[in-house]
Amino acid sequence: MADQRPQGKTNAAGGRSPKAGGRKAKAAKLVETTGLRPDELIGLLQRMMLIREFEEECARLYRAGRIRGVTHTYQGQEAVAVGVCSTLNVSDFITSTHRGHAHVIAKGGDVNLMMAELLGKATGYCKGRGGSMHIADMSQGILGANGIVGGGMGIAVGAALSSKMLGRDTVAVCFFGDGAMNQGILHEVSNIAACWNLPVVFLCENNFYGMSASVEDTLACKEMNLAGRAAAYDIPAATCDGMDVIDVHLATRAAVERARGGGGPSYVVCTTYRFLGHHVGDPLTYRDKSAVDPWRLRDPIPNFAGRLVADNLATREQVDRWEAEAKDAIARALAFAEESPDPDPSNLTEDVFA
Amino acid sequence: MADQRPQGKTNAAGGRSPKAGGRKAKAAKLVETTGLRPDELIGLLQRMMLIREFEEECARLYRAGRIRGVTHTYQGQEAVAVGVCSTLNVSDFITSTHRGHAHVIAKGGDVNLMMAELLGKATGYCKGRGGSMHIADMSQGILGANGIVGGGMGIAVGAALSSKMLGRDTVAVCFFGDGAMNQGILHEVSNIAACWNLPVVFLCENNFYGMSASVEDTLACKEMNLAGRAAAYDIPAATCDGMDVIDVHLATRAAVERARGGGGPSYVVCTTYRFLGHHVGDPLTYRDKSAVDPWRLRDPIPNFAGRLVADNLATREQVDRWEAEAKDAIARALAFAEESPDPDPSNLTEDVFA
Amino acid sequence: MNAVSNDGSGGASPPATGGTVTMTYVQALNEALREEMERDPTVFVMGEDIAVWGGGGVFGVTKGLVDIFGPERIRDTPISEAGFTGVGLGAALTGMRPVVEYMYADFMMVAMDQIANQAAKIRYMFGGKARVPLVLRTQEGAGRGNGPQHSQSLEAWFTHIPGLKVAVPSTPADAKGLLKMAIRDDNPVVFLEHKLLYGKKGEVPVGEHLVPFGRANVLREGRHVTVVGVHITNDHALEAAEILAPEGIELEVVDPRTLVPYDREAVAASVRKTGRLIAVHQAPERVGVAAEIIQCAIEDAFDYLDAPPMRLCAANMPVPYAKTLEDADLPQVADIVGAARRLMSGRSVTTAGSR
Amino acid sequence: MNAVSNDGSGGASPPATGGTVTMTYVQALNEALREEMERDPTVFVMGEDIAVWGGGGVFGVTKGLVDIFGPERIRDTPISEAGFTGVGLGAALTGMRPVVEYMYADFMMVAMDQIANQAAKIRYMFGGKARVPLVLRTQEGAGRGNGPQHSQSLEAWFTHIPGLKVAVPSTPADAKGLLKMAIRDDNPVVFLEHKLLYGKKGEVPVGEHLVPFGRANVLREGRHVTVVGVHITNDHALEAAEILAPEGIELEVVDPRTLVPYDREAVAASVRKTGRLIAVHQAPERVGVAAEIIQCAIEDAFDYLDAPPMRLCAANMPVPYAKTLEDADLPQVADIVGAARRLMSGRSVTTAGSR
Ligand SMILES: Cc1ncc(C[n+]2csc(CCOP(=O)(O)OP(=O)(O)O)c2C)c(N)n1
Ligand SMILES: Cc1ncc(C[n+]2csc(CCOP(=O)(O)OP(=O)(O)O)c2C)c(N)n1
Ligand SMILES: [Mg+2]
Ligand SMILES: [Mg+2]
Repeated sequence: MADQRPQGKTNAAGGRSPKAGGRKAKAAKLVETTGLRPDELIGLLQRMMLIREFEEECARLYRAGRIRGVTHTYQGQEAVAVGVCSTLNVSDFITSTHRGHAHVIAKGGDVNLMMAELLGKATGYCKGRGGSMHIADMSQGILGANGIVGGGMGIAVGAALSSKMLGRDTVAVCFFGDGAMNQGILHEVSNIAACWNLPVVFLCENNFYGMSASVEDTLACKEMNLAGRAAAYDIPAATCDGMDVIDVHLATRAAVERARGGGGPSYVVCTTYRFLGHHVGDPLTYRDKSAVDPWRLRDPIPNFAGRLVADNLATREQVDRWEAEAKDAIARALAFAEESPDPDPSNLTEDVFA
Repeated sequence: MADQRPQGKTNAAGGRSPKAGGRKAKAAKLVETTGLRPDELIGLLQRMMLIREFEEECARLYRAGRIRGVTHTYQGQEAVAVGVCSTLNVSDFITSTHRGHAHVIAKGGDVNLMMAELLGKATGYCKGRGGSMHIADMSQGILGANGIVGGGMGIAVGAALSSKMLGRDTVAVCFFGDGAMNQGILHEVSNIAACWNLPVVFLCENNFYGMSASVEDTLACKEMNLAGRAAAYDIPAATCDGMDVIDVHLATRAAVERARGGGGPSYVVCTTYRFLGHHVGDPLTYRDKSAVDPWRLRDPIPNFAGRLVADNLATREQVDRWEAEAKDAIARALAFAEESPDPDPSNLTEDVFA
Repeated sequence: MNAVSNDGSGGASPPATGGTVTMTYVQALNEALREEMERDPTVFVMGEDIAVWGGGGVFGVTKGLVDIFGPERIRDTPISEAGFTGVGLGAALTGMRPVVEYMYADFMMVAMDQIANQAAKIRYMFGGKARVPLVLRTQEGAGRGNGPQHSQSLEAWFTHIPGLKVAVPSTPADAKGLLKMAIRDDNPVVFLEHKLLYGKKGEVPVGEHLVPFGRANVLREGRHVTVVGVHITNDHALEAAEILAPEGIELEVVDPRTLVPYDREAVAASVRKTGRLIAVHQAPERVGVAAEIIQCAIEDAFDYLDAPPMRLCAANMPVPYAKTLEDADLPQVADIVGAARRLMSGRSVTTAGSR
Repeated sequence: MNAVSNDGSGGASPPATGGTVTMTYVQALNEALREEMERDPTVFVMGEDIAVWGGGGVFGVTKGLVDIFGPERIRDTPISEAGFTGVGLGAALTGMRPVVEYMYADFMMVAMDQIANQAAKIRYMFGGKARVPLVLRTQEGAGRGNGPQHSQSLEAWFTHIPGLKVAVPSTPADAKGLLKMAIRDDNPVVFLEHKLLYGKKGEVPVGEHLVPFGRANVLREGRHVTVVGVHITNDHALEAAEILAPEGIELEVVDPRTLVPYDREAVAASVRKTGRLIAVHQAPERVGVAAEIIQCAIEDAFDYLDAPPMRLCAANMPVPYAKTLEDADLPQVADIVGAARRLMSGRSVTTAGSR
């Protein structure tokens, strides 16, 4: 269990200095280290806050019986979605997972439309047809969350193939979890992406569990180095601190730049943790109650807020205001969703075929 | 294409000396090097001869329109099937592929029953129900050829799981080709075998092509080192000379011993070549006609016969007689098959359920 | 579907000796697993989140079993359905009797080759020289807002592929008796539970209780319309029968319990009596099991039919998430009521009933 | 099956301008691919052994195309069906129009999640906000001794899963016209060729020739028995018609050409005329497409039926290897002849024919 304690270390990949990310960067000027503008850095924090508030509301709604099926929230992992998607353009693609709300928000999705979808409304992203696990936004390059573990991996590589065949410089990022690493399709499309030198980043969020299955018990790979699997396909890989939005940003940026420059696929593994259960209602019998404590100390939101303050990029008051703004945005999203009509069953079979 | 030239080198694994196999061993006394008795060594040659004659007859029969569907023959690869299966007991298991005749013969299968099956006779291994790609012999631990690339991989690991759960010391060997390496199920069951420390050997026959697809074009992995993929699962691996029955025997023996001793799974990759097409009738447009020439020089049968003679374990006359005996055995198998009745359609649906 | 006599699974059901207890469908399944694992050390269960999660399975089917049998026999797997199906098959071929669990039927899609090309065909391909005592357990069905990839009913696929037996228990007693039977069967059995039935209560025989495959259960007798349901739609049919009874319309509700083998004679006998047939399921209508149920009845009892047989199924669309849509998509009690009335319209009830 | 009007695929077929030429089914497919790839640079083909092997594909469907379009657009893949199906789907979502080839339909089992859970459902799950112009081409069927894992007919599965269109061409002209239509369709189309039809010759319109989906083709008119076949069984039906004609029994042979959308009205119209229906296919009988064809006719034309509709399908078993067994397993011309005679027995032919 030793390796489930939070780590700040970064394995270098693609010419990035191992010192660029992680705790060491705290002391450095963020603007200089990252090359990001202050407003961009602040945007990272705001996005993470928006995700956190969305997920908190989502959990409340689920417990109140207002979201059907199951819903998987993302508290604790926000630095990953935001760090990754902050390296992408609107025209770039992502594929997401069952735990997809954050990826959608980070890639530019609309919280109103997503909230409406969770409540099964006609105005939702999927017009009430899909629900939590199928949110997509073609206009933002969001090729869908997915209810099947590993289900989106081929799609991401296909988007990368399109980019190449159409002569575009777009990149695709394929999000997946540690548990998904054991799905055969990852093996198949990693090999294809490598053989065809496609612009795709395989982005693994290692939160140490796939439901109750620990990485330790179900993932054979040396010292639990998930990124090590990339070597089987001659794909370069990096592991980064998934609790640190800057470390994630930099590691992903290197991989995205490589892809965009014709350098082919990469693996990036972000070490992170989900503060809550697998889905709302998870009895959480498989890990110690206290295991989350050290991770909560590394909560990506207050920590990054602290760095912005330390760097004089923000004041405490601003941070508090942004948090309030995020809450407001989610309240508005909820209001939008609640005011929206239910889908009309009279056009039930619409949308099956184009 | 450089790495498609035959090589005699062996990568060590499991404490085996790299000098144990390959050309270097030619000068050494086979009995001493291998620990095999003279009759066992002679048995290796005889088995290879039996396979060669079986496959030659099979090709003739197919061209004469007497075998239906497609049939995949094994000429050139005999050292692999025989080298591998000579390390196994009757109670050990193998799973095979579309190119399975040799594995069946090497593991102790009956050529009469197999020939009868190829001719679709009621006396055949599958009573005419399966044909060339589905030969199995439960009494010999042969868990079936398979028409689906990768189809038998899980079965092999399941047999290994049985061994472990039932407290038996049996081992399972999973045969597959270089092309099959890209099937997702290999990834899944390699991981499972490693996590559960199961007694299974993943035995890859790298003949450089999966139908027309070359390893070079379709298998991303460094310098075409297929065994390298095993590292992704912390599985030890060896590459050996698939044209040399002794090298194959020793490499597999180490892996089988490790498995039997509780050391878990291994990969063994045998570098080999199929002298003929993918199946009888392959137009062979994807490789140079002359590419086979250097490999023919390394034909495992005359080469190993030569070593036996050089070691004074056999005379030229004996070798010729054994070849004649193999021809005879196949002629008898054909006669048996020809005299056998066609399956009776009146019990058509028999054997669907137990 | 498969003629019962061809399958050799019609073992007798010895009467339960210990009386019955009230329990839920999920408890009945749990008891079946426990009893079979106690009886036979080669039985084990394998799947995702069956041991550690919540004390035993996302739906509680394996609850507490890891404490009794240990993690070797209640074996949590990686998320590798194709892989562990193959492993189960290999274990079944070599001396074990694995029960493989898929969390949702939908996830079986990634393992379809191992199920339909391998497990289903191996015995036949090998000329009858192998036994495949393999149970593939899962839950299917809609009604809980699980959306398009967690709500499918896939019995049509499994029923179509020769070599698989298919069980669809709709009561706690059948859940227990069919699962015990499935585990003792030497053939691959796809054992389909229904997510909405897990909490359903009923009387379940204590101890040894085996429900033979291929024997339908007449859940309610009636003279006017035969309703053949799959899973929860049998409950819908029973509710519809209550509603229709005061109108003088009697439904006969026949639960096939297993789709392979299929008790076509039981359905034919009912149709010969009623002259009317409705087949109901949650799977999409097109090429669903309902068409098969009806076609068998046509082959067996065409001349007895007073009206064209009807089917009530989900629309030809993925299962939607929103409640308004999901409700509209699925066959409901009201649909059965309406269909039965339509079948009876224009005919005197007593005439129809007295044939 | 799906009502035609719901699918929006009923584009008009402009009359061919350049006359016709005689060619084989495989040549017609090849021409369709070539023409569509010339017309639209986003069309490409992806699969195993389609470029280098034998000059273009194991069956020659892509023959010569790599020389014209290069290895990027005639793209040989690793043996990774699940993977490259997903890649095709992703490419379809982002601007390409991929044609994915599976060497044998049986191999699609390893890709089933990508086909049935992803490609089929994505548009619907996304609330109609995505287009999936993806063709999944393969060949299916038995009769060549390819054994249990290389001879299956899987149309029932694809037809059951909502969101997939399903084409089953039985003539060279349809092979061309339907494939061109499939490539232009903005929905996933499972395009099922039949291995025994590749060498079949016929007249094929030169150049632009589009066969709309959901429009059946009456291959032969007749007054007594409607036969609806899939693939090669239509040829069997035509042969049977020849044999029966001298006896005064006229078969009407209706080829649905696509199973989704399905031209139920064409079949119903024929059944209203003949009063008798036989559905034929090589897939196993149980929950096969034949049951669906019959059930649709029952819903549409029950009162016109003079006899119970019949189905002639493979037995409920894997396809056997040996010729004696395979022949016995598959529906043959003689079976159709026999069934038609049985349907007509006890009825005066002229009476039946004059209704
Ligand atoms: C094919 C398939 N198998 C199983 C599941 C059930 N399931 C949903 S999420 C999940 C765990 C995924 O773990 P991981 O990839 O690590 O992602 P995380 O939940 O940790 O974000 C499982 C088993 C599924 N949806 N699809
Ligand atoms: C799932 C699947 N895909 C494709 C095929 C067709 N096929 C049969 S053998 C073969 C090549 C296998 O190559 P390899 O594993 O290297 O074995 P080899 O033929 O070289 O012995 C292919 C593509 C198949 N049988 N199953
Ligand atoms: Mg995880
Ligand atoms: Mg090969």
